[in-house]
Amino acid sequence: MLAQLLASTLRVSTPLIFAALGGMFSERAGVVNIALEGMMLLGAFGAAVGTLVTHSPWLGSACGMGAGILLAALYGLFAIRLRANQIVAGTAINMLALGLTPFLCKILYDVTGSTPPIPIDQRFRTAPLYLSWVLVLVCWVWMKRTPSGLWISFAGEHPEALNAAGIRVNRVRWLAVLISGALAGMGGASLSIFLSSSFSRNMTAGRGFMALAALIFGKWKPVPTAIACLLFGFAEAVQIRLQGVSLLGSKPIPVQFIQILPYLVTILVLAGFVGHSRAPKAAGTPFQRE
Amino acid sequence: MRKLLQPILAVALGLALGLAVTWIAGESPWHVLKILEKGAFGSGYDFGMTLFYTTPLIFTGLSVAVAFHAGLFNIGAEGQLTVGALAAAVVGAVWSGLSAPLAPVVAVLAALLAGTIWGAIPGWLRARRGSHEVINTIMLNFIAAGLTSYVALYLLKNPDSQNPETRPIGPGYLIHQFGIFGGAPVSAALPLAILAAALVWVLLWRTSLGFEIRAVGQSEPAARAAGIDAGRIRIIAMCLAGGLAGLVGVGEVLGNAGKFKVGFSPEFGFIGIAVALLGRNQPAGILAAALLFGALHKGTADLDFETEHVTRELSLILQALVILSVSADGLWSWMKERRRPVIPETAGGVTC
Amino acid sequence: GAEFKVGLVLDRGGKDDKSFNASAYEGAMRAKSKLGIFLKYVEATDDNAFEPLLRAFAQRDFDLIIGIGFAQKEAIKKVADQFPQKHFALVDSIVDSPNVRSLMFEEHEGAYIIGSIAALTSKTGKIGFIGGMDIPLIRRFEMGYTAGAKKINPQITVIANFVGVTGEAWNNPPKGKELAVTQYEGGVDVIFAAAGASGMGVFDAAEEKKKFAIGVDSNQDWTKPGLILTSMLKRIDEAVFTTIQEGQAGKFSGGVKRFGLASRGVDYSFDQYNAKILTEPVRKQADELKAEIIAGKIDVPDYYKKH
Amino acid sequence: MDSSQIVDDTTAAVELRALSKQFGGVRANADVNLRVERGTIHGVIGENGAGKSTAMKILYGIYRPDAGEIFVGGKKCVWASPSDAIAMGIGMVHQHFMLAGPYSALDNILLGAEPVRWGFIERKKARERLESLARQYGLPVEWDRPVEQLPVGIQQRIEILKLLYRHSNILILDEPTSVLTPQETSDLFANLKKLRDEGKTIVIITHKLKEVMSFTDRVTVFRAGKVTGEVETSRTNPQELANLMVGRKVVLSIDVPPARPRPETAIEVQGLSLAGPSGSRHKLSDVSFSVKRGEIVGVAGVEGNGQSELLQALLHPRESRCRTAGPVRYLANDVTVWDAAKIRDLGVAVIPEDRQSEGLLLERPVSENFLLGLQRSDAFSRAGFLRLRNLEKTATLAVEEYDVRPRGLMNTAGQLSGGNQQKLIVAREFQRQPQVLIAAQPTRGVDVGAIEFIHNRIVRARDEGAGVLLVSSELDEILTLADRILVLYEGRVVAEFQRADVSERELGLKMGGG
Ligand SMILES: Nc1ncnc2c1ncn2[C@@H]1O[C@H](COP(=O)(O)OP(=O)(O)OP(=O)(O)O)[C@@H](O)[C@H]1O
Ligand SMILES: Nc1ncnc2c1ncn2[C@@H]1O[C@H](COP(=O)(O)OP(=O)(O)OP(=O)(O)O)[C@@H](O)[C@H]1O
Ligand SMILES: [Mg+2]
Ligand SMILES: [Mg+2]
Repeated sequence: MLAQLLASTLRVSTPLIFAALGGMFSERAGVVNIALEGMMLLGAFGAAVGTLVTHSPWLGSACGMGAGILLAALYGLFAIRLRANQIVAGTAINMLALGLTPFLCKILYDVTGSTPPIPIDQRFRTAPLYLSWVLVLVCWVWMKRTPSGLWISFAGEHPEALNAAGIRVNRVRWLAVLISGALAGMGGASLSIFLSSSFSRNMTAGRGFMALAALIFGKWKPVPTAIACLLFGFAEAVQIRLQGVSLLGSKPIPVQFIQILPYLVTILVLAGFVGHSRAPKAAGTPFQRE
Repeated sequence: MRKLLQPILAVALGLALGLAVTWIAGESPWHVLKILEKGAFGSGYDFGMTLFYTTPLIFTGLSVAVAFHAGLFNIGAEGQLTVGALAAAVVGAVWSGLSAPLAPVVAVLAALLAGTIWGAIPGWLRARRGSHEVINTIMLNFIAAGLTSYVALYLLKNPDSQNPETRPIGPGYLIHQFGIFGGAPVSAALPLAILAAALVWVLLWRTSLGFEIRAVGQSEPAARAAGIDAGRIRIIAMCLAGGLAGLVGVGEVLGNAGKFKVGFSPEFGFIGIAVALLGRNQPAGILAAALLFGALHKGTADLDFETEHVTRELSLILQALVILSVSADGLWSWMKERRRPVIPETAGGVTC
Repeated sequence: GAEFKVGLVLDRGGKDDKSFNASAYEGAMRAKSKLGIFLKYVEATDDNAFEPLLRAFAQRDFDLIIGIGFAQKEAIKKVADQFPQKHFALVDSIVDSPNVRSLMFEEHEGAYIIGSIAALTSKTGKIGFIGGMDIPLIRRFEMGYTAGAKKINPQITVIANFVGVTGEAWNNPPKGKELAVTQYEGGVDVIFAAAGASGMGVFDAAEEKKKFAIGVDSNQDWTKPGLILTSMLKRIDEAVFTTIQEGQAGKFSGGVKRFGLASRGVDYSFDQYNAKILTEPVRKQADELKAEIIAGKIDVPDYYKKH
Repeated sequence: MDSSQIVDDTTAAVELRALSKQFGGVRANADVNLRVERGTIHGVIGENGAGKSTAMKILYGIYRPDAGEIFVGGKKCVWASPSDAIAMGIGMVHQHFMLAGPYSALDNILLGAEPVRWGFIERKKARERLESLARQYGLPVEWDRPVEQLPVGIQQRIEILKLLYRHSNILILDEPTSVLTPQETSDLFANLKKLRDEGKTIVIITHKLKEVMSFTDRVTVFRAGKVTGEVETSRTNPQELANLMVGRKVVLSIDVPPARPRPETAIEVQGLSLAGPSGSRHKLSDVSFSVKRGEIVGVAGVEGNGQSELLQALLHPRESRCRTAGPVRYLANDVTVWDAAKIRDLGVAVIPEDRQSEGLLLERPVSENFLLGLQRSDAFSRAGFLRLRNLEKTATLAVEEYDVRPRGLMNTAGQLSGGNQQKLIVAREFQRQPQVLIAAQPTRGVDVGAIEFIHNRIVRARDEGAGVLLVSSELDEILTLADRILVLYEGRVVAEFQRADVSERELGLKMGGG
């Protein structure tokens, strides 16, 4: 029972971890990433199409990451190069992904909103789950120990300092945003070819925003962020098990109350224990060299 | 002049890009544009539907904008409008005997109050507990959906329908619908929304409170040093934001459905973000942007009818591209840069 | 002399939901190819879009306009009253106008049979139900399903879960899968999914856990051959086809048309994909129950009547 | 490239020729020519907004020039980014430090010059080298502390260590002394001399003529984006430099008539103890003092010794966390549990420590900045509505009177230069007709003309009966203005003097904890 609960928690949190770590790169570099949801969605689509074409989940997830990167590049063009308001551009990117995926489904498969199913032997069984935790470690080492990790941190905290140290701020931001797209794309891939068997319309169902919440919850650091994802996953897994359970032997608790549990927990935990979490100082501010 | 021209050009650019997408899909952009125009403005009824969609977008756009001015990002308009609509419906269903002049006023106040409370929660949490409003408003959207569907399904269920919806409100609650739109549910909610926009403008730019809201949004330390209680202002701003979003319930419940239907909103709350941003958080801009998005929403609904490959999804694509091109502040200076003769070209790096 | 024009307004899930709307679409397409009618279908973006779409069809001189899903009830009522010379049909809800035909399905009867099949097949004495959102229609499925299962095995445990609280609930296969995995791990060995596209997730879980799942609305047996025990058919396709056929022949009539077990409007599926798993004795018992219901010997509980 | 390759001693270390740079409508630099000889300390002076920082930022590759040429060691250079300038041995300490607060001193120094092995930063190796540099120049730093927890003086050390760590040969320092004690200032210049004697070239921007006179070899004067003179320090005098800077005669120090304190107490604090924001090292412990109306009490001290905490306790007594003791009184009201708005309504005016973040809404027009804090005053509001016409009238007059340039009310505050921003704040705060004035670093980084103006205003407020608390790390300022002087050291008041009784040396000693 406990092992199943744990397994369930880990599964549910896998896409969140990928997306949240993706968000971490771009936000630590100073680019707020509301667009995670959209990048995930296009990633899920790309991975499904890629797997259908190549019959390999690995190549498929590469396609998903590619799709995420593509969308991230568009986001970067606006958020970095054209200095658009990042929240505006991010919101637009989400809409674009939401509209574009069914549109492409229609063109590719003449189906509105979903791709054909992917056979079980071409889907992932567990790989993304392990991969996500390896990635947590990699990100932790990356941010702490490598020059590019340091540059990313400074690009978000004090871009002028980074510029004065002779590093091109916007190049670092580009790098971070593209990584962000790749990881969010992988998060989407784990939805379509790991946790289910096809792409379907708006299948991210708000997970990009949950990832964002985990990122804030985890104070923009890889390990705490991953733990926050786990917490959300746990709340979800518990919620599933609580449905239909009756307290005090009487009627079961209305399902709606059970279903809002994870969200309630998040609010309470955030208000009670986490306190202030401070975003990277320059997050949201475009950098321009005069 | 430039200020006005820029967004118009940007909207045009966005539409052009979007229509280019339709061309890729094998439809003539010109044809699609004409369908959109006809779908949104073709008849009194069509225009009425456009206005019907515009109304909630004005409210949610204002909601997002007021929060923005206080430096807060309100992703929670969706939840706020849900509880607002439910409150109006509950009042109307429970005290169904109430009659005309009083009844709608009570219901409007109920919607306002419910939205206000739903906005106050993340406002309070941000101001006093320091937790981020982006997360809390997202969570509250889900919670609102859960609670309202419980009320609609178990407490106030409509016995005459399989729809997840509440009992109908009393006849005294229904507000005036304009006849000139051929039956489209354009109600008194539209003038109410325009009035709200005017009031928000007055509040923000003509009152001390509005100035304090903007000051907190601009720089919390400066506002604090000037003796403004930033926490209090944030709570007030979120209350206002929530109340404005809650008023969406007026048009939907009192002016259209006559009850609360679970899931009635096609994400007005999220489109409201786009409306606020496109309208540059200015009430007048929001009115214009809401009309644009209302028209896109209505216009694209007809695409299915008239084309082979282009579906309603184009609506989202168009909206997204319009927002993107409007958002690109740097686009103009970039284009200028391109035209300017380049002085010592720097690309090569050190040339010693 | 002119071509008979039919407009189809689908619910938000769209024609490719492999389930509810797909069934309606299929019926209409069959009419198109067999009867040579002119068909145009649209998908709504939101609840308030139904009315303009229906109206647009009426204004464009379509002869018969069919709305799929209870959400269109009021829109159909309003538009039908404004265009009394046009013919309308509505699936899943009753509109009391002379020019509207209401196509009602007795889901609870079908679900009852499905419940009995599940109980007969289950070895663990635990079966599951996964619905999209907690709404009356889905509860109607659940109630019939439970009653049918209890009829076979009064001790059986039925675990019911719902995917979510917002419209996303119908489009969240990963969540559907997780719910199903949890149920299977808890000892359930047959799950009936009435959750739109989220049901695909339930089937994925069945595939991974090598357990049974049951489809809904359309025949979904083909999606995972050998794992989908059966599907609860809701023959919207038939209802739509017949309505079009009668309309074209000038025999349209308003009023309520009910499709229950008797008229084979609801049924369970049996084809080459589930022939190996839906065993002879199970089918026999199910068919006996069916006969009893049709004969009025069993009173199947109906959520619509109880709430 | 190792710049020691450059051997020709007759060329200048750096030369700027006909440099021009325009920001929007502002000509920050117009035809600037500047020559810095190898192995000298070269001073650059000029009014606020004269274009000094801009010229140096161009030299360092942060800004691209619109026109003009840069020569380093006689070779023409074009920078694509600061990295090119860094490669040529140029290093810069910026007016506003380029340090990221949450990161360690070590990481801030390493940034962009990380020693790398197998793709990882070798922090240990870097630290060893830095420790030896720190020993060599007497610049110890706690390497692992987040820089935001370090005092400004140390932060500047970190900036200088950055340059040494990168083997910079040409060091540009933009107003390095505005945050230092006299002791630290002379330490800094001792180090700079040492570096010069090792063959490095140093360019230093400052507003302090005294420093220019005592430490530089040559000096270039900027005015309004142009160079108005370049002279050998030994052949000039402060008066001449001041005239070149301002283009008119300036009085170098104002004459302050003695105070006539009134009996009423303006500010009173007793036994105030306070923990600073988490991580800051200094707390207030048992601080007691009072300020009478009609006198100026100066709080001297090196930054980071509790000034910020004191200001926080005075302005937001209710919100100050971890207060352990001590009421705060203004004009005989115990305000310990009051909020800031109520306190301000008593007639308390504040010139905040950090004008950009605490004093202004940088993206809003001047008129709104003038309104900030007065939005509920009778002058500018009635029944909750703003009286915009009144605001415009009053603000126009005030901008005129306080010489805020440019005059337009619609310019954003961020478009004003530092000195003009400060004048705007002063104009606004004096609009309250203060009974109590709390002025924190009122002339930091402000040019001589504006200093004179602001000082006169403060004295006038005193003479009109305000009690003034002047918190400043500029000794000259304290000695010119204050009637009584408190010295704050590590959160305690360690000394109190009458102005007449104290010398600069004595004061400096106390500030350093002596
Ligand atoms: N980033 C910028 N954007 C726009 N204008 C600028 C910018 N930097 C400088 N300026 C303009 O250039 C002028 C010169 O500024 P600069 O910072 O070089 O003056 P300064 O001599 O360093 O003054 P101070 O003594 O106050 O430091 C300013 O008045 C300002 O108007
Ligand atoms: N967006 C902007 N538009 C116009 N001018 C700007 C803008 N941003 C900054 N400036 C100018 O840039 C200058 C910033 O330069 P710098 O950092 O040297 O400040 P400063 O003028 O030296 O201030 P201080 O008085 O603190 O020394 C300001 O003087 C200001 O006039
Ligand atoms: Mg400067
Ligand atoms: Mg300056």
